[in-house]
Amino acid sequence: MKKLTFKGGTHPPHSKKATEKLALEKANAPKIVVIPMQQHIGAPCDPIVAVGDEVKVGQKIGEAKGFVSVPVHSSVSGKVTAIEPRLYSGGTKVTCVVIESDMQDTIHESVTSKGSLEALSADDIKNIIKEAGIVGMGGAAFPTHVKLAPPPEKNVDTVILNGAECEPYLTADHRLMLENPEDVVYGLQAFMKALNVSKGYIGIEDNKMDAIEAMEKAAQGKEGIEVVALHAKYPQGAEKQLIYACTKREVPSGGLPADARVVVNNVGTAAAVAKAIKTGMPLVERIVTITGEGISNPKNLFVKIGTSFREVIEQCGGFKGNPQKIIAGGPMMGIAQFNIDIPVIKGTSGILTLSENELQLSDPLACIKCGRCIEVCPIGLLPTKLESFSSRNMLMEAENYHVLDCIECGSCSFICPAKRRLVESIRLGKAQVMAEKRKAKA
Amino acid sequence: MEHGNLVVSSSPHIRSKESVNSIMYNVIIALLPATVAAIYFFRLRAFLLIAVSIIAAIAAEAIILKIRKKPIAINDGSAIITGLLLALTISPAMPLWMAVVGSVVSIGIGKQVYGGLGSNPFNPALVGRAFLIITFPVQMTTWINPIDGLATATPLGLQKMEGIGTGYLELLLGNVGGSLGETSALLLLIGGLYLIYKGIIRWYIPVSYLGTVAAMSLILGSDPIFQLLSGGLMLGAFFMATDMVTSPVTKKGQLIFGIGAGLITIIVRLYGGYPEGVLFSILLMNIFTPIIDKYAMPKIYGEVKSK
Amino acid sequence: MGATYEFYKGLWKENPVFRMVMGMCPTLAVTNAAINGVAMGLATAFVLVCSNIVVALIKTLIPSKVRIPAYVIIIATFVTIADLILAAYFPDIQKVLGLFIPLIVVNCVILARAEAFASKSNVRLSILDALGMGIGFTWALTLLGIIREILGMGSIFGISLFGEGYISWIIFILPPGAFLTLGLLIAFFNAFSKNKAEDSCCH
Amino acid sequence: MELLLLFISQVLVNNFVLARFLGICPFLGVSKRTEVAFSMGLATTFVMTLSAIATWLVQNFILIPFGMQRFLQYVAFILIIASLVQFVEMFLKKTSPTLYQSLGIFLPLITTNCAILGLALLAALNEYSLIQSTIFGFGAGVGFTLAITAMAGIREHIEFSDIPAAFKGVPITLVTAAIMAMAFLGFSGLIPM
Repeated sequence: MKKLTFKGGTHPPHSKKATEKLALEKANAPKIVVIPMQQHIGAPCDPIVAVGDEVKVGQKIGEAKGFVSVPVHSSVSGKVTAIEPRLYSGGTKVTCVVIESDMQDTIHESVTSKGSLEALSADDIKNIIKEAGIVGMGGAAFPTHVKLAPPPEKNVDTVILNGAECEPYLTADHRLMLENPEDVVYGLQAFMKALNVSKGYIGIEDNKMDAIEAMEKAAQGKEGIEVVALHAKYPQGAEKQLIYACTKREVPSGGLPADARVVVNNVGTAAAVAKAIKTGMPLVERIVTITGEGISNPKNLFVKIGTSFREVIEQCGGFKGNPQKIIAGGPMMGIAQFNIDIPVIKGTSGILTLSENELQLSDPLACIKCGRCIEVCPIGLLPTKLESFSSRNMLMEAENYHVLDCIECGSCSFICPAKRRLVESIRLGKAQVMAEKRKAKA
Repeated sequence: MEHGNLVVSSSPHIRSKESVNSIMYNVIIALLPATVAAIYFFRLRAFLLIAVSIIAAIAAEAIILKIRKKPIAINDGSAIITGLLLALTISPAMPLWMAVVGSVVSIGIGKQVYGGLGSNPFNPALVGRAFLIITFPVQMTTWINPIDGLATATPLGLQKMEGIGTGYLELLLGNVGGSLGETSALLLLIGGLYLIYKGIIRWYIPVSYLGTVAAMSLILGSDPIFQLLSGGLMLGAFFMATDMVTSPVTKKGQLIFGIGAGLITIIVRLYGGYPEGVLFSILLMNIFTPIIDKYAMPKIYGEVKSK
Repeated sequence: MGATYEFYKGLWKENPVFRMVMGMCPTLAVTNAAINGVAMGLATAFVLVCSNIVVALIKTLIPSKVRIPAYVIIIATFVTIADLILAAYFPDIQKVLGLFIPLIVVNCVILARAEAFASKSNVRLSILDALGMGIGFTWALTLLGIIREILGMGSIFGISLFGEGYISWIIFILPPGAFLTLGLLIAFFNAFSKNKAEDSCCH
Repeated sequence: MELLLLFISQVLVNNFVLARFLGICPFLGVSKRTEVAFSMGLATTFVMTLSAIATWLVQNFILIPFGMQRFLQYVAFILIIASLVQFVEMFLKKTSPTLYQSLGIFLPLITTNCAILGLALLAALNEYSLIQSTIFGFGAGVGFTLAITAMAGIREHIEFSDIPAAFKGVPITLVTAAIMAMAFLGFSGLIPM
């Protein structure tokens, strides 16, 4: 089998052993869920329930505002006890609907099967996806229906499902592909139909051979669908790198995947779409990998949106030793948390509790110009230069050296022997350059 | 299970195991075979020169850092490498105090005036060695034979001045006249390959450097194998030209660097006033490293099709 | 500012070599021995004084458009005189300094003084300014020459200091030693003064 | 072949800046940015080549025949160079505004660049032929460009370094020049002069 890949990249330890063999389990039902009205990139939702209202599972509780936005649904049945700003994993406070569960899990009447895929039109599919509140489940949480509506002149001809799961530690997608490959393929077919394309790839890193086999079996006989093995290398699952690996096309600088005639979705997203079409159940639950040396019993769990990190961690036997860092997402791009009383949201792919040993915290030293960061940069940037410009506020130089093309994958910081905080500075420089550009436009 | 002191910092949250220290100590390990050989061939004299150079380099670094009121970070191993490399490039007949001068110049002029580790545009050991050979040309080019301890010339010198060749085997094993560390090509090669195997250095510079020397000597009618095995070429190609701080950062840049150094080396060897050109060639390419870096950039993803 | 200040400033505060970093070519080129430094310094001082006097005298007569070429001709004339005098009385030194005597013509110290000072001041002040600058230039070159000669040849003004056994540090009488000695000296002076040396030659 | 050697000698062995101390002022003063330094080098090379030719003509057709080289050489040469620079400036302004934009600002500086006068005097001293003078001037210019561009590259490179305060600016530039000069000494003996 051919192994596809991209230029650059790095090999962080996979650290997936603890959970890759653990079958998915259902998390304990939460007594209280805190559901943020913004779990996606784009405009936040308006709550459409009031304190004291009774809600059911799958009932819409937040209405989308604008095109780049999706509605939010209740993950339990019970009573709304509060609507107020609460801390979430983005690090800030957002409006949340707090629901006290009646532990009945009564399903809302709107949740019914949407019929067979053959019977649905492309617009039907897009509408179902939007109404089901589906966003990219890989972590970025971009509304999926927006991706399915590229401008027609882009001539999109390929859909890629991202099953690379290149982030170390995480095994949520891996388990999904092993245990429910049919839904993944079904979702991909829905995407292909919605976009009217005939070519679909499912890209999976070669450290998950069992998942590749399972997916191949499920895709057998499905026209136009090809499962491809990808070289296990970080960031194989980054959109641009995945597109290059599968199609050898490059997304132009500053452009979108559609400019390379491709739409990319996560395998988890595909499964969520399958569920929404087959059962009508919107996105109210997701798979979360809870792992790291700082947790007693690592697990892959189906967790209801709105369940607090604390409850999930407790279900995994609580902390082991003295974890130094709690991360929402993977270790390369996830966000460190200072509080575990925050809800699991649509984009929460993992909860990592890392020990001191795993973190290797150390102070940055002077750059010795080893060039490692340049070697690993999947975009071909000069991170050391960008860091230097960004930290000195030399925005013009930073822009000239393509700071805006940085995908913030963290490969450079990971590899740096001097332990410099490259991405951190570059991210800042990037934000400043973008702010300047907006100012110049205004 | 309350948790108070969580570390909150920017991603990525994991780091590779490689550190500046591990790089430096691997370089030292790779230099050990040649160092041991130097001591085997030249006995106490070699040991003293090496020890004095290293101690002087560390002391100079510590004292300057102290004067500059900076943390005395001598455990990063870089001063040890500078001292060791310098010692390996000087003649076994050198007075000890000159080695001290070389180390102090290396660390002082070559490194600390530029702000210390990572900032110096020139390889510190080479600055020290260039200073020594220009300042004390006689002492720097008085060689002794490792076998009998008598005065002799280096294989390159013999070839250039008197047209006397030296056997490949002798060059490989190192029982020839020359600087402490440039006698045995084989041991240096082993050390260099170790560094490439460990991923500390890339092959681009050594291969393009050695390849250029071999190709050019063939074109210019000199024995390529002799040119490869003699003088400080192996030491230079694997341990000095590959100095990360002073060589280009990109693959393209490193290839240009190696080819340039190779060209200069062979020109100086065949036509120049000095019998050996490795030192000057690398120092000269150090001069142009910033410019190479400026123009030898990697291809950026998605750049071609952008407007 | 008093007249004495115009004289003193050249010695240290606005020393052309160590503070203003001007006239670098002769400073670096001829200071491999102390005596050369002295000779070069004095020759430059001579031209400086003479041209400052003439420029101050005729400043009103020169149209401002052609003033720079006019200054250059004045300076070149005095350089020729200095060259001929040296050739007549000190032929050895004239030979050693060689090219760098005619190059006094384009020494930015002289042109800068003519342009920045003599063209705006009276003759008395111009002489004081030129003397100060000239002496400042001379002592700087002499100091450099002394240091380089001691290190590079073990002697001072040609008198051997350490006897036969001294191993010369040859680099100091070669080009790299010139750059190095001047660089270290300016750094040394920087460390002990409030303002840093500024490169003011090419403006 | 002899001309090629003359050229190489001027670029590498007897580099005007690093071995002969000519043109130090712009070497120290106009070497902060690579692009600017390179333009300065180009402009200087251009003027050097032209003035090598012009001064040769004056030396051999006017000064020597009239026996005036002893007394009028300096004055004559500097006048030629000054007017040449002026002429080049006017010429560029008229014919190539873009080139004038990039090189123009350096032209006035070049008049007082001692490398130009030094070049004219050296060529006269060595009694070079016209073609030798031209190569000499061009080679010296290329050598100057090489040195000043490399210096600018290094200065850009060390711009953000934590250089000790006393060494910032002129001293570190001189130390760098010293090391560059050391490296260039490697070429000594390359060409028997």
